[in-house]
Amino acid sequence: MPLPALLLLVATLLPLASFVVLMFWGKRLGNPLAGYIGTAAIGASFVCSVIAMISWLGGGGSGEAHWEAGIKPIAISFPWIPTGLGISQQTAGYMDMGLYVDSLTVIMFAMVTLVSTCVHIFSIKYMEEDPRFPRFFTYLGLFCFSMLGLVIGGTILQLFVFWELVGLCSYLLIGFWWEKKSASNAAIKAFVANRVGDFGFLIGFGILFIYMGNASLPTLWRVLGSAGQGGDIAIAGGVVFPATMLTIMGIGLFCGAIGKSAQFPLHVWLPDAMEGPTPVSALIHAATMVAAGVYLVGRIFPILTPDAKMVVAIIGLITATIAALIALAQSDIKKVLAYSTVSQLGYMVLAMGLGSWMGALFHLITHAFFKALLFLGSGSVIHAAHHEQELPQYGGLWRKIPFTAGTFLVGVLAIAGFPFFSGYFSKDTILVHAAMFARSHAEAMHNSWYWLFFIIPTGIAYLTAFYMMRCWTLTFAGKPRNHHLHDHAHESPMLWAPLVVLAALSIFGGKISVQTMLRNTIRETAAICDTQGKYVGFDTAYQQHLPGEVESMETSPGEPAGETAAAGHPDDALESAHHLVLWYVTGAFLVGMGAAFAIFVRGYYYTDKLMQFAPFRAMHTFLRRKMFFDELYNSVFVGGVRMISSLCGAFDKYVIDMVVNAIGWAGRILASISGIYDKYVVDGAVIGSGKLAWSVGAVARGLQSGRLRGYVTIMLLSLAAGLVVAMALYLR
Amino acid sequence: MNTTLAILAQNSAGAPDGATALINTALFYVFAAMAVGSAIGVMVSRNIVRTAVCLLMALLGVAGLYLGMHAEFLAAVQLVVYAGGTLVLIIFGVMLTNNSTFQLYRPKRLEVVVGSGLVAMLATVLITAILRSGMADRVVTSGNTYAIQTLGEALLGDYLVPFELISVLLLAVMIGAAYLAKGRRREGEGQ
Amino acid sequence: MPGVGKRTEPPGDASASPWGFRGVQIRQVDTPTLMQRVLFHGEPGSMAGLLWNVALILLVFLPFMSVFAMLAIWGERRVAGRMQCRPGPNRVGPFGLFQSVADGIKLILKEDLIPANADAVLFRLAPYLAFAPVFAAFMALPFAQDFTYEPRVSSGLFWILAILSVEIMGVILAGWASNNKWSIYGAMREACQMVSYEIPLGISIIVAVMAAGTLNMVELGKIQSGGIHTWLICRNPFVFLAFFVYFIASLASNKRAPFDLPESESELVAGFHTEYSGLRFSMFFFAEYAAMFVVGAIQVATFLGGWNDPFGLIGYYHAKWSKEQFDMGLIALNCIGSAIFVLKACGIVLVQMWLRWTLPRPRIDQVLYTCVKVLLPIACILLLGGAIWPLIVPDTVGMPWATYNPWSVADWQKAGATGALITQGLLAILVIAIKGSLIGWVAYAWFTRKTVRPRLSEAEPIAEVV
Amino acid sequence: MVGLPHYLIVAAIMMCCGVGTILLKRNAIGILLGVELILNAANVNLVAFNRYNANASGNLDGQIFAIFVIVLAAAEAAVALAIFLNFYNNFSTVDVERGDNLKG
Repeated sequence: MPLPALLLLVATLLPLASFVVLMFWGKRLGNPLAGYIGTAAIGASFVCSVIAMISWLGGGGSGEAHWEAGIKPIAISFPWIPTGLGISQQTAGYMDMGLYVDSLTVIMFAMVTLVSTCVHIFSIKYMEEDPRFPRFFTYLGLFCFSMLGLVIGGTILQLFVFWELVGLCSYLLIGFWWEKKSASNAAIKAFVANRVGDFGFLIGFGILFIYMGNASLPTLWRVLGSAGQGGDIAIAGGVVFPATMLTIMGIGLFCGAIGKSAQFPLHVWLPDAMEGPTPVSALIHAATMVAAGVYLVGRIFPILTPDAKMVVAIIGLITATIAALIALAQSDIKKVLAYSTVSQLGYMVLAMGLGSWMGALFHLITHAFFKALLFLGSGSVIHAAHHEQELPQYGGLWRKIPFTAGTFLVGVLAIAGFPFFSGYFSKDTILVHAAMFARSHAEAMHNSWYWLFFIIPTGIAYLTAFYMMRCWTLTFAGKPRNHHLHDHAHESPMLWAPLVVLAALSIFGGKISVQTMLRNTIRETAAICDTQGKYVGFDTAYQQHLPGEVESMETSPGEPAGETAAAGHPDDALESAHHLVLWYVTGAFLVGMGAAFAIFVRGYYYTDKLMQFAPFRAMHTFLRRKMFFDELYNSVFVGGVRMISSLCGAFDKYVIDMVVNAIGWAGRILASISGIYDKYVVDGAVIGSGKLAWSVGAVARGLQSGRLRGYVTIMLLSLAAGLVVAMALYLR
Repeated sequence: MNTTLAILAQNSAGAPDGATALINTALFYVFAAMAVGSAIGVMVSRNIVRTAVCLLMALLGVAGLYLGMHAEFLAAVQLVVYAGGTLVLIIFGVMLTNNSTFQLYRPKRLEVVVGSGLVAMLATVLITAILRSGMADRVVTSGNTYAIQTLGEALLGDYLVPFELISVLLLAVMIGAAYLAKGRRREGEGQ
Repeated sequence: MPGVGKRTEPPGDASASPWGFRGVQIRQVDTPTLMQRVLFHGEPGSMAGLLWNVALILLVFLPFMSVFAMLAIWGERRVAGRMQCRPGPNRVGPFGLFQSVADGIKLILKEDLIPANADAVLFRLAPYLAFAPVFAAFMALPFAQDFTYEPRVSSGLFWILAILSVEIMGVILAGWASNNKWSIYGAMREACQMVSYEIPLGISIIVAVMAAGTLNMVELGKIQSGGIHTWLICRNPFVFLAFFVYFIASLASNKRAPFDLPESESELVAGFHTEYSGLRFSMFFFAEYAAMFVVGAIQVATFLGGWNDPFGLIGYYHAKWSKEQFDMGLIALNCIGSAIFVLKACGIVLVQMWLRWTLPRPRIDQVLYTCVKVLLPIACILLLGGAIWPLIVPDTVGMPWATYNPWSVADWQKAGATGALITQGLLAILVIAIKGSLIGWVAYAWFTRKTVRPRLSEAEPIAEVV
Repeated sequence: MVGLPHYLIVAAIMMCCGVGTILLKRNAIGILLGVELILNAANVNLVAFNRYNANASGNLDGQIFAIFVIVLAAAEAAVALAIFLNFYNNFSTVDVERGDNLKG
C-alpha cells in the first residue's frame, strides 16, 4: 500500500481506536483524561494527514510536474460480499470495499483533522463541567472516524455507509443534552430530515447499482463520464443507460446532499441543530458534516447530466437566498451563524450546479476554516456569557474577551470577503464562474433570466457582509447591555488557542495551494480514467489555468456554442469576468460591512427607530420567524396528516358506525326472533352435540398429556411407519 | 487416540496394503464400538453425571470416526466445542439443578418396556433400510490429502453468509441465555 | 494489492486475495519423514509402522514425560526453596534429585482410598481422563523438524489445544465423584476458569497463526528458521503482545499459580483432589506438570521459534544437508534442535514456577474478571490488529528464510521487506532484552549463591527479627 | 474394508440410542444429552456422505455442514440449559413430567 494511502488509513482508524477505548473505558478514565485521549488520537490523525499531504505533494510536486509525472491517484478495492447479477453483468458481482485517494482526499483529510483537532482542544475546556464528558469525546471520535471514512471511501456503498454513520453521530451529538426537550426534538428533526434526503440517495444508489453494480469511483467516472453531454450512455454488455435514468439518479443522489447539507426544502433542521453543544456545531454543523453533501456532489459531479446540474443550481440558489435573508433578523448568535452556514452551503451547491467544481470545493475548504472559527468564537462568547446566546444581552464584550473578539472579527472579515482573506478568493472564484455561466448561457439560449445566476449570488454577498458585521457589532462593540453578564465574562487559553490557529488559516487559507491541489484532482481523475488528456465530466472553461482539452472543438458538437467559445479562450473570458466581479465583491464587502457597522454600533438604537415603520416591522417578523418554514411544514405535513386522520375519524364515526349500528339493530330484532326458535329447537341439538364434543374431548385430551416422552413416542412411531412405507415403495 | 491418528495419517498414503486395511478396519470397529457402546450407556445409565461421561466417550468415539474419514479439523472441533465446551456446560447445568448429588429420576417399568421396544423397532427399520439401499457400492472419492485451506476458503467464500448468520445467532444465544438464566429467586426464599 | 475495478474470480484464489501472499505449501501426506527414510528406507509397512509408533510411545514419550514431571516437581521445590531462603529438598541423591523418586515410591505404597459415598467408577476414571489428554498432546509437539511424532497433521496446533481441552473433564469428574463439598467447589472453579480462559488463549494463538499462515507445527517451526528476527514473536507487534496474553491465559487454563483457585489450600483443603491418595493423586500431579511442559512447548513452537537457534544456523544447515542427503548430519542437527526446544520450554516452565512463588492468589471473581473484561478485549484488539497488519506491512512469510537473504539489496526491493525488517529488528531487540534480563537474573543468582547460602543455613533468630 | 453403510449403521444406532435416551429419561438434562447424541449421529452421516460422494471430490460441504451443526448444538445446549435453570427455579426439579401445566 503506498505511503499516503497507508497514512490516511491510519488517520482514519485512530479516531475509531479512541472511540473504542473511550466506549469501554471512558467512564473510568474520567473527566480530563478521556478528553486528552480523544484529542491525542485526532491530533495523531492530523499529523498523519499532514505527513500524507507532504508525501503526496512530494510524490510529483504540486504543480505541473505532478501532471507530467503521470502519477495516478491511489485506488484500491477488493471484493467483499458476493451479490447477484446486475443489468449489464454476466457474472455475479461483488460488494466492493475500497480506498480512493487523490488530491481532494488528501486536502479534505488535512482540513477535517485540523478542524477536529481544534474542536477537540476547545471542547476539553468548553465541556469541562459536563457530567457526560467522556461520552462526548466518544461520540466525537466516532464522528471523526465516520467523516474520514466517508472521505477515503472508494465506492458509493462505502460513501453511503459512512454517510449514515455521520448522520447517526450528528443525531447523537445534537441530542447530547437530551434532558432539554428542545435538544431531543432537534435531534429527531435532524434525523428525520436526513432520512428524507437519504431516501432519495437510496433511490439514486439503487438505479446506479442496477446498472453498474457497486462500482468504485474511478469505474463510475470512466463509464459514465460523458453524462455531462446529456445523452444516453452505452455501458458494458450492450446495455444503454438512458439519459432520463441518469438524471433521476443524479437528482436522487443529490437528494442525499440536500438532506445532509441542509438545502432548501430540508434546511430546517440545521438551525435547530444549534441545540447541541457549540463545539459540535462548529465541527459537524458548520465545518465538516454538512460539507459532506457538497463533497458527495463533487464526487458524483462527472456523472451529473445538465438537467440534474440545473436542479442542483436552482436548489442552491434558493437556499442561499432565503438563508441569507433569514439570517438578517435572527437574534440568537448561533442561529445567525447557522443560517449563514446554510447560505454558504447554498453557495457551494449553486457553484456545483453551475459547473464550478473547483469553486465549490475551494469554498468548502475555506468556509470550513472560517466557519469553524466563527462557531468556536461564538462558543467562547457563550462560555464567557454563561450560556447566554441572545445578541441583545451582549455588547461591548471586546474589552473582556479580546482574543475572541479579534479572531471573531477575522472570521467575519473572511466570510464577508475582505480582500486577500481566504473567503475573498473562494467567493471570487464562484462569482467569476457564475458570471461566465450566466453570460454564456444567456447568449446561447437567448434568455436573459440566466443572469439571475450571477445577480442573486452577488446580492447575497452584500447580505452576508451585512449580517456578519451586525452579529459582530452587536456582540463585541458598543456599550454593554447586560452588566451582570459583562462583568463576569472571561476567556481562557484553552479556548482561544484553537481560535488563533483557525484565524491564521482563515487569513491565509486562500493562498495555500488548495486551488492547485483541486486542479490536480481534476487531472488525476482524467489520468485514472485513462482518457488521453480529456477532462472527464469537468468543464474546463470553469477550472482556471487548466490546459484546454486535447481534442479539438469540432469533435464535441453537442455543447452549446457560447460554452465552446468560452472553452476556446478560457483565459480571456476569465480575465473579463474577473474584472467585473472584483469590484462587485469588494463593493459588497464595503457596503455590507459599512452599513451594518453604522446601524448597529449603537446597539439597537437605530433599529428601534426603523421598527416603527410598519412594512419594515412586518418584514422583520417574517424573517425573524424563519419565513414561517417551521409553521408551514407543521401545518402542511403534521397538520395534513392530522386533517386526514380526523377526516378518517369522522368517516368512521358517522358513516361506518351508522351502518354498523343499523346492522346491529336489525340483527337484534332478528336475533330475538331466532332466539325463540333457538331456545326450544336448536338448543336440544346443540346441547346434545356439546355433550358429545365434551366426551370426545375428555377422551382426546389424554393424548395431550404434556409429557415430552409421549410426544416423542408418537413421533417415533410415525417415523418408523414412514420408513417402512418408504422402504416398501422404493427399496424392493 | 495418539496411535490411531498417526496410523490413520500414515496409512492413508498410496494404495493400502492388506495390513493397512486390516488396521483401518480394526480402528473403525474400535471407535464404532466406543461410540455405540457409550451411546447405549447414555441410554441406560441412571445417574445423570454418568450419562454425561458416557456422552463424552461417545463424542470421543465420533471424533475417532471423523479421523477415519480424514476430517481431522472436524475431529478437533468436536473435541474443543463438544467435549471441552458443551459438555462442561451441561455438567454445570447438572450441578446447578440437582437437589441432592445423587438424585435419580426413574422411569416406570412399562415406559421402559415400551421405549426399548420402540427403539429396537426403529433401529431394525433403519438398519434394514441402510442395508437394502445399495449404498455399499459407494467408494471413497475425495482425496486423502486434507487441506485445511479448502475448508477455510469454503467457510469464508461460498458459505460466508451462513457463517455470518451463525455468528449473529451465537450472539443472540449468548444474550438470550444470559437473560433466561439470570438468577431469579424462587418465591419464599430469602431475599 | 489488486488494482482498481471488479474482479470476477471467486475470492478463493489465494494469490489475488488481499492476504494473498500467504503461500505456505502444505506438506503432502505421502512424503515419508526423515526417520522413516533412515530406518525403513521410505514409508514403512503397516505392521512395522505400528510397531515403530508403539515403540516411540513406550520408549520415548512416556519415559520423557515421567522423567520430566519428576524433575519438574523437584525443580519446583528447589526454586521455591531458593525463593523462600531455604535449601529445598537436598538429601536424597545428588542435590536431592531423587526426592521425587522417593515420593513416588511412597505414593505407590500408600493405600488407595475411595470414600464410601463416592461414585466409585467415576472416581477411578477421573485421574486417567485428566492424564491421557495431556499425554496425547505430545503427538504434534515439534521437538525438531524431523523429531516430531506426527509432523503431517495439517492442523496440529489446533489439535493440541483441542485435546488439552478434554483434560477439564477429568478434573470435574474427580471433584464430583468425590462427593465432597470442597472437591466440587474446586471442580466448578476449574471448569469455569478453564472454559473462559480457553477463549483468550485460542485467540492469542490465532494472532500468531495469522502471522504464520499455517497450523502445522512443523511448518510453524520452518518459517521461523531464519534467526531471531524471523521468530513469530518478532514478526509484528501484535504477536509480541499476544505472547503475553497467551502466557497469562495458559497459566490460568493450566490452573497454575496465581490462578490455582481449584486447589487453593487455604480455602478448599486441596480442591478437587482432596479425597485422592496414592497413585491416583500422583496422576493428577503428573498431568499438571506435563501440561505445564505442553503449554510451554506450544508457546515456544508458536512464538519463540521452536527448535531454531537465534542465528538461524539449524535452519540453514538443515536446508543444506537435506539437499545433500546427509542423513547423519540431519539427525545430529535434530538432536541439537530437540535440546534447544526442550531448553526453551523449560525456560518457560521456570518462569511459571517463579511466578507461582511470587504472586498472591486472586479471588475467583477477580480471576474471571481478568479473563472476560481484560484479557478477552485485549485479545480481540490484537486479533483485529494482527489481521490488519499484513495489509499494511506485507511480510515475507511464505518465502523460505533459507533462500531469503535480509542483507542483500535485491531482497529489500520485495514488497514490504523494509517495513517488515524494521519491525522485526526492533522487536528482536526487545525480545533479546527481555530474555537477556531473565538469563542475567539466573546468572546473578548463580554467581551470588555463595553469599546467599549462609543466609539459607543460618537464619537469624526469630526473636531478634521481631 | 469399511464402506459407507458401516458409518451409516453406527450413526443409526447412535441415533436410536439418542431417541431412546429422550424416551427413557425423566431428567431434562438427560433429554438434552439424547438430543446431542442425535445431532452427533447426523454429523457422522454428513461427513460419511461427503467422504463417499461420487460426484464431487475435494468438496468439503458435508464437513462444513457438520461444523455448523456443532455450533448450533452448542447454541442449543446453552439456551436449553438456561430454560432448564428457569424451570428448576420454578419447580425445584428438572423432572420433565412436572412440566405439564398446560396439559388439556
